[in-house]
Amino acid sequence: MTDITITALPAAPLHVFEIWSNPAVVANRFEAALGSSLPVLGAALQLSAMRLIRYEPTVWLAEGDPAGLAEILGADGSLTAIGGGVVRVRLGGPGWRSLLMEGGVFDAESADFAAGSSAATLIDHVNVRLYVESDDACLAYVPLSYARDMIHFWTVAAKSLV
Amino acid sequence: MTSYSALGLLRGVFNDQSHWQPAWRDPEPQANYDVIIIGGGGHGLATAYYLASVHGIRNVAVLEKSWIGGGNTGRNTTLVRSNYRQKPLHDFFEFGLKMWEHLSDELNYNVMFSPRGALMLGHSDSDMTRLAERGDAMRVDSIDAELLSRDQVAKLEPQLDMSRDARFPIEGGLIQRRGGTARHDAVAWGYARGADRLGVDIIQKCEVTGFVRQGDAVVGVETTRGRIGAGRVAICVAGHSGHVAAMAGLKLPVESQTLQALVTEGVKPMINGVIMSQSLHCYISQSDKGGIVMGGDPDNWPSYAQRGQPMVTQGAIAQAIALVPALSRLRMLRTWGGVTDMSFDGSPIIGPTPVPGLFLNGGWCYGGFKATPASGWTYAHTLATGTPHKLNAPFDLGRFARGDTIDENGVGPLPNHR
Amino acid sequence: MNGPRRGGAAGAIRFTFDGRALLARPGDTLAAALLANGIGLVARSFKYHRPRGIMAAGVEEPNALVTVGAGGREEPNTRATDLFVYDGMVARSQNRWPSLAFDAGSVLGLAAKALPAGFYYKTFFGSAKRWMFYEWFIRRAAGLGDAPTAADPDRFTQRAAFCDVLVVGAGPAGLSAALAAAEAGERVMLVEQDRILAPSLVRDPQDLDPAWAEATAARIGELGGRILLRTTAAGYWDDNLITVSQRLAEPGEPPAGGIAQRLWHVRAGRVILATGALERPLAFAHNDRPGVMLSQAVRTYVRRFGVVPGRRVVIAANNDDAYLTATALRDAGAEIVAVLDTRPVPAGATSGFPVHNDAMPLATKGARHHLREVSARVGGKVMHWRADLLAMSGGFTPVVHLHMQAGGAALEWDDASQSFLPGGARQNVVSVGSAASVAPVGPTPPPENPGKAFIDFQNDVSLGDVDLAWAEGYRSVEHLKRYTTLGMATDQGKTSNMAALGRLAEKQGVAIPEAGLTTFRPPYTPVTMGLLAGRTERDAGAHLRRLALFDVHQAKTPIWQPLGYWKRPRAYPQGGENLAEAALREARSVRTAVGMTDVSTLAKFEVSGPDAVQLLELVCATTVGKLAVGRGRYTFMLREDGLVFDDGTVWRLAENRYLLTSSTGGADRMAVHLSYVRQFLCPQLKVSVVNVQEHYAGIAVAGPTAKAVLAGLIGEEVPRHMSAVGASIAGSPVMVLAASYSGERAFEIYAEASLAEPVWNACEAAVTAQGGSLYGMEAMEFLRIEKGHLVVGGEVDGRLTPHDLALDKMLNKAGGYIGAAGLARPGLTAPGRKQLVGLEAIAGTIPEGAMLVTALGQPAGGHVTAAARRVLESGSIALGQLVDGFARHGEELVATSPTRSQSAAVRVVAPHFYDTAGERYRD
Amino acid sequence: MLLITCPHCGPRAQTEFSYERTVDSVVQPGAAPAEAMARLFTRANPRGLDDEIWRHTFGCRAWLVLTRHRMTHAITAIRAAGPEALP
Repeated sequence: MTDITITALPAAPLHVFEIWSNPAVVANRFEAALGSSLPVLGAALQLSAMRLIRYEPTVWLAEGDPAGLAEILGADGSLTAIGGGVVRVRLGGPGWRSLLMEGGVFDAESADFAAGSSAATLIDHVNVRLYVESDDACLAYVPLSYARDMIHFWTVAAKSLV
Repeated sequence: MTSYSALGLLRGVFNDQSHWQPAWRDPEPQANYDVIIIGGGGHGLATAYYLASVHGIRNVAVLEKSWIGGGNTGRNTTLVRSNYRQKPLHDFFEFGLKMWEHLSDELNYNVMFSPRGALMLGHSDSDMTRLAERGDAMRVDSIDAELLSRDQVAKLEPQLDMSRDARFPIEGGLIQRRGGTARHDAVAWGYARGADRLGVDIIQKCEVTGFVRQGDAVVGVETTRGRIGAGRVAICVAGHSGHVAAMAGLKLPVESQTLQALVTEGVKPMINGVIMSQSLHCYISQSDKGGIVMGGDPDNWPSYAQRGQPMVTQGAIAQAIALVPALSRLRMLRTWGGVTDMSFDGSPIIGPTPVPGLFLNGGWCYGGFKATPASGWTYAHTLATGTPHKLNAPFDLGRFARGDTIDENGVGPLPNHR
Repeated sequence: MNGPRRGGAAGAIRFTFDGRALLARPGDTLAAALLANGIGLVARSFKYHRPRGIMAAGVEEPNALVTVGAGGREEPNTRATDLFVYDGMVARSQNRWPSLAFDAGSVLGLAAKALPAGFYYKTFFGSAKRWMFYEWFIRRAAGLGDAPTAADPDRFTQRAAFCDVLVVGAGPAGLSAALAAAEAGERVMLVEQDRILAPSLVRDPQDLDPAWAEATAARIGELGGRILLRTTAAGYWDDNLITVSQRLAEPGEPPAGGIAQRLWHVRAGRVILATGALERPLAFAHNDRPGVMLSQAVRTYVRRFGVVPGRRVVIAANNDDAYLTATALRDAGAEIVAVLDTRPVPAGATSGFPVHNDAMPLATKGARHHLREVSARVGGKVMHWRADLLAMSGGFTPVVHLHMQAGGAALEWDDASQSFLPGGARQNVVSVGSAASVAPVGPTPPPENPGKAFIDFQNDVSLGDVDLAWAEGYRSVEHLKRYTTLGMATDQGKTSNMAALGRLAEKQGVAIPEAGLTTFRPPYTPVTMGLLAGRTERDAGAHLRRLALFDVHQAKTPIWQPLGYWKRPRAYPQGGENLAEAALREARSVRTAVGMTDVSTLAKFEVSGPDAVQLLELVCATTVGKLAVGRGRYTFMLREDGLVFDDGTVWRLAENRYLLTSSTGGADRMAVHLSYVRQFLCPQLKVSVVNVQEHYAGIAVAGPTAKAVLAGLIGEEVPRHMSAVGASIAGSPVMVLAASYSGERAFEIYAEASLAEPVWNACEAAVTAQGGSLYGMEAMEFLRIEKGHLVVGGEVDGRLTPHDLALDKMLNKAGGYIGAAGLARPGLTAPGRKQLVGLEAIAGTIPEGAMLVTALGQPAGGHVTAAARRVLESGSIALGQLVDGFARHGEELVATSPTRSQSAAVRVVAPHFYDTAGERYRD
Repeated sequence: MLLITCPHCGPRAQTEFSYERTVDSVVQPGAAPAEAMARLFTRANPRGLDDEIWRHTFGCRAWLVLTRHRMTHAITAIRAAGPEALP
């Protein structure tokens, strides 16, 4: 029985920014400022003080210090804080893929869902965003109001994984 | 046509029950009828029956594309009640409920209408106030409705989870004691037999493929069994309303969506009446054969396929078990789907269409079965006289553009927002 | 049945059947163990309560249903053939009173001639009340087992799985297909409903060495394939999604890990159906007597379980397979007294058994509920044999259920085997093995006494009933099924549909394929309801949504109030107060000093960008563009049909950044609406709409001294009414919006939810210092009703226009907002519409939800949407909807609630009772 | 339960998506009342192919237009709606 540790991480700055005009030009500005291009949908970019994760066509999640993002966006997009409404839960241990199949509909066991990948899906009726840290850990961004119930759900499910 | 009775059954002991006649003939379509009813479900057959029995119009044909009672009549969860909040609706359904109470004798066919009570549960003070408001609206129009306390509900349905720490604790309920269930197939067969005895032609395996026009007016239909002329043509095909109306160039305020239902293996009596809820969307009753019949949310996407997706029924079962925990160890025996004609205010449409000679009865969403007698009676009146009866006058096709919608749930035109 | 039927050790597994202590061997099904212990009578049929034994060895068993387990784990209607005995198992027979051997219900069998199919449609007339009298008895005779009454102690889980190939059935065909796919590198999942691999090889070891099955399964496992035993592919849905139910414990057995079953939602690239075939019974008089069994089932009991169900055996069949059963029985010491082969000579000639050709059973006789004699028509004459076992085989039916459930699938008629074979399919599915083709059969002569020849054993439907249905006009296959209830029992026609179809085709004068088929519906075999609910918690599939400050409130043990999936504090009773007392105290403290409440659940959206106003003036029906930075205003939203569906406030936080709030109840609907307008209708706009409902916790501070409280908290300039400032409290940045719902001077403080607790504590300290207190939703209702503020779901019920709610003066004159077109409809401005009014009680207390009538006995002209008492003075007031209400101020009506036997005389007034001029907002 | 190939996320289970309305029901802001009400209150509702507006609600939250057959449920075309997006 693979052992899984489920831990809620302390709150951290979380913002979303959206590009609504001149996407290509803004992308170049980001590449110039960050040293590499904005992550495509289903991927992420790890920087020193921040991580950018892509879940939506025109919106990126920025985890960590968002300094400089607003300037790069300029008048082509905007930055909004959302961290208060999200609890980050780390699913630690190689069994996290099997755990995410419980009450789920997304293929977390697929080889395509490798380290650095991101995906949003439905688990036990709750909209959860996932980010694969490594083969031994996956982060789940859970809405605050559902966090306690989801942690309970995963804790119970972890006891009888298959 | 031998009449049905216990004596008839006794006589059958001695002749191997060989004296019974066919319940309805299987006639070839004639060239012309006074009225053609498209759709051999409960509503279509009831309309034919009342045209013949109330209005003496017997030169009528009911055209059914496959077998009578095979559409929503054979797929619903058989609930009968009139506990609606909006006056035009509860007046209409109450008129129908009074007909249910004598339908078996009227048709000489036991439709097994069983007023075991239709109970709506409340799970909070605001639920109880909302139920009281519904009950008061009914009582002011002299329709029976009673508020029940927690203890009364627990006594009425001992299998309910009355625990205080339930996810949706039961605070009480509103019961319509005259509501209940009926045997759906028997309603179609009873009306078919009744109409056939009065000379109505019930023609199965006959699908309408187009309308015959004279100028603007509809004067007949093209079918898979040839052209048939008619003075008036009455669409009565529920889920297929949009499809059939399109043949006459009509676009309707209706979208066909899937509604699933299921039945468990039969067990001894455990649920007495009909259980519904103000907050949860499941509805539960136990058939006379012992199977628990239930349904819940619709599938909320357009389909004519009479099949849905499994997660929706699983959601309804989760709600049902939260109310009646003893359901957990029963087994689902069969699940199926129907095509619900979701109208854009949740109320039916019974009346003339802009096309002369063409009438429409549809838009029943998921509440058509209980309306069968009232729908047939008022549609027959409309077809016989050319103008709606006061009971179905509010449910005219023009109400949407005019702004006189009758919206029981108050959520507006999009059916899946309901 | 006389004497045990199995030699050797009795087995070590203890179980009871109807209280009798018995023993079973490991791997026994209950059916095998009962037969081994010489028990033939195991059940009573549904309608006539006829005595029934074990007929089959698998899931198609129609008769041997038992209730197994105890307490909340009790499972009624469990097939004894699909239940593996475990130590301490408690099994009971069903549907009989007082006992299995002496069942009062069997009197119905005696009256069978008067109770043909559909008899209940022809009698029980009179009033609905009289039908309910008869129905009381019918419901008690009907139904089979009893549902448990105790709560289910176990849990069920659900899980997804993805594979390239799903193989259903681990018989020889299934195992080979799974192996081939695994070796080709495909992700394979193989499911088998039995407890062992390849049960057919155990029955017929001559086909292939059973050890091959174990080796093949091991190899598949090595290649990463997943094999699940005791697992049924129950439902086939769109795009190759198959619902698979896995038993982790037998029915009624306490599960090791607390999980009784697991439901898999399997998405398969392609599906291989190796589901085998089911054997058909033969139809002859009294073919339902215990001791009459299916031929392959008998062979299974002999070869797999070592049970010899009979000592003197008659075999009756129309195919060669039955001779294998004769051989197995003879090898096990039974005597084959006759083989009745419906086929002419030379069928069976070289078998070495006493074969009678052109032979068909006529009837059976029995003693003490068990087979004693078989009679048959052989050629022209009738012959009789004493026998205690009749093994019958009417041919085989490929299991095409899942193939047909897949939708858009075809069946092809195979004349040789007189069966339907799976044809083309719309989905990526193929059938292999005996699910795809079965052995040819000879003729199956019709019974000479159809009235007593059963085809649906559980629902007691005979071929005579099929003839009656035909005579009465129920001639489509669906009418036949529903009129006779054929195929509607727990086995869903697995052993009866083909016999009925054959008879119907004969009546219609067509070949069987033209007679039509009924619809194949999920599940293949019945699935436990708790499993489908995924019952981990008793939560009805609806998680509780908790406030950011849930624990802070919980510590004060408030009365909680549900709204949607949220729970919010309704009141904070002190010292034995009831709800009303607490709420009045709380409301009075807001009116006289200051109060504080949690408003976190309000829907909140941050709308930013140069086109923010353009978007907001589409969604909101009021102007937004005129707002200066730092200013806010009330607004409301229309559906496209012009009716009001929500309301809230809009604040300009910065040059191009606005905060839009709307109702808690409508939050999810508003999120979809905003996204639809921004993303779908106006993709070109330069604007972001971000849902920040849960990002901010909201604290409202309201009351005459609220301004002083705020000044103490944020130090600098306190915002005037409908203004907003940024500030900080307890070291956390906050937004302070001066908005009032209660009618008092009030402020809504929004802090990031994760930093909210210290902010709440600071506010609470400041409020109590001013002699104020917390207040909940109930007090808020008193305050807002007195002020005349609307509630979505109350006054705003989705049926009224802005004019009906007296909001039309705030409509954006420029138009262009969503709903403007809908408002143009004539009916929305016609007389006779319901309009918002206030109501003052002249006498009595106004019941919320009551109907407004001019006098008792008159129709309702409207209703009370919200009722409460005045806060500081006495008196009962309410808001309501009344036909042409604006023109009827001063009129006296009755607010009547017949369901609560309450009523009050009321006067129609303006819907504002407190500070109508709005002075209390101004400093 | 359909497998819907989201243009952004690839094949995903139908429960992640929600159906909103049909393309023929869309009322453009500023449309004349008569035309707006005709689109809002009447549907083709064919027993065959129709263009439907869905949303990948629990996935990438994007709006999609599907051409789907109402008897077979087969999706014959799917395209992303909404603002211009980077890959």
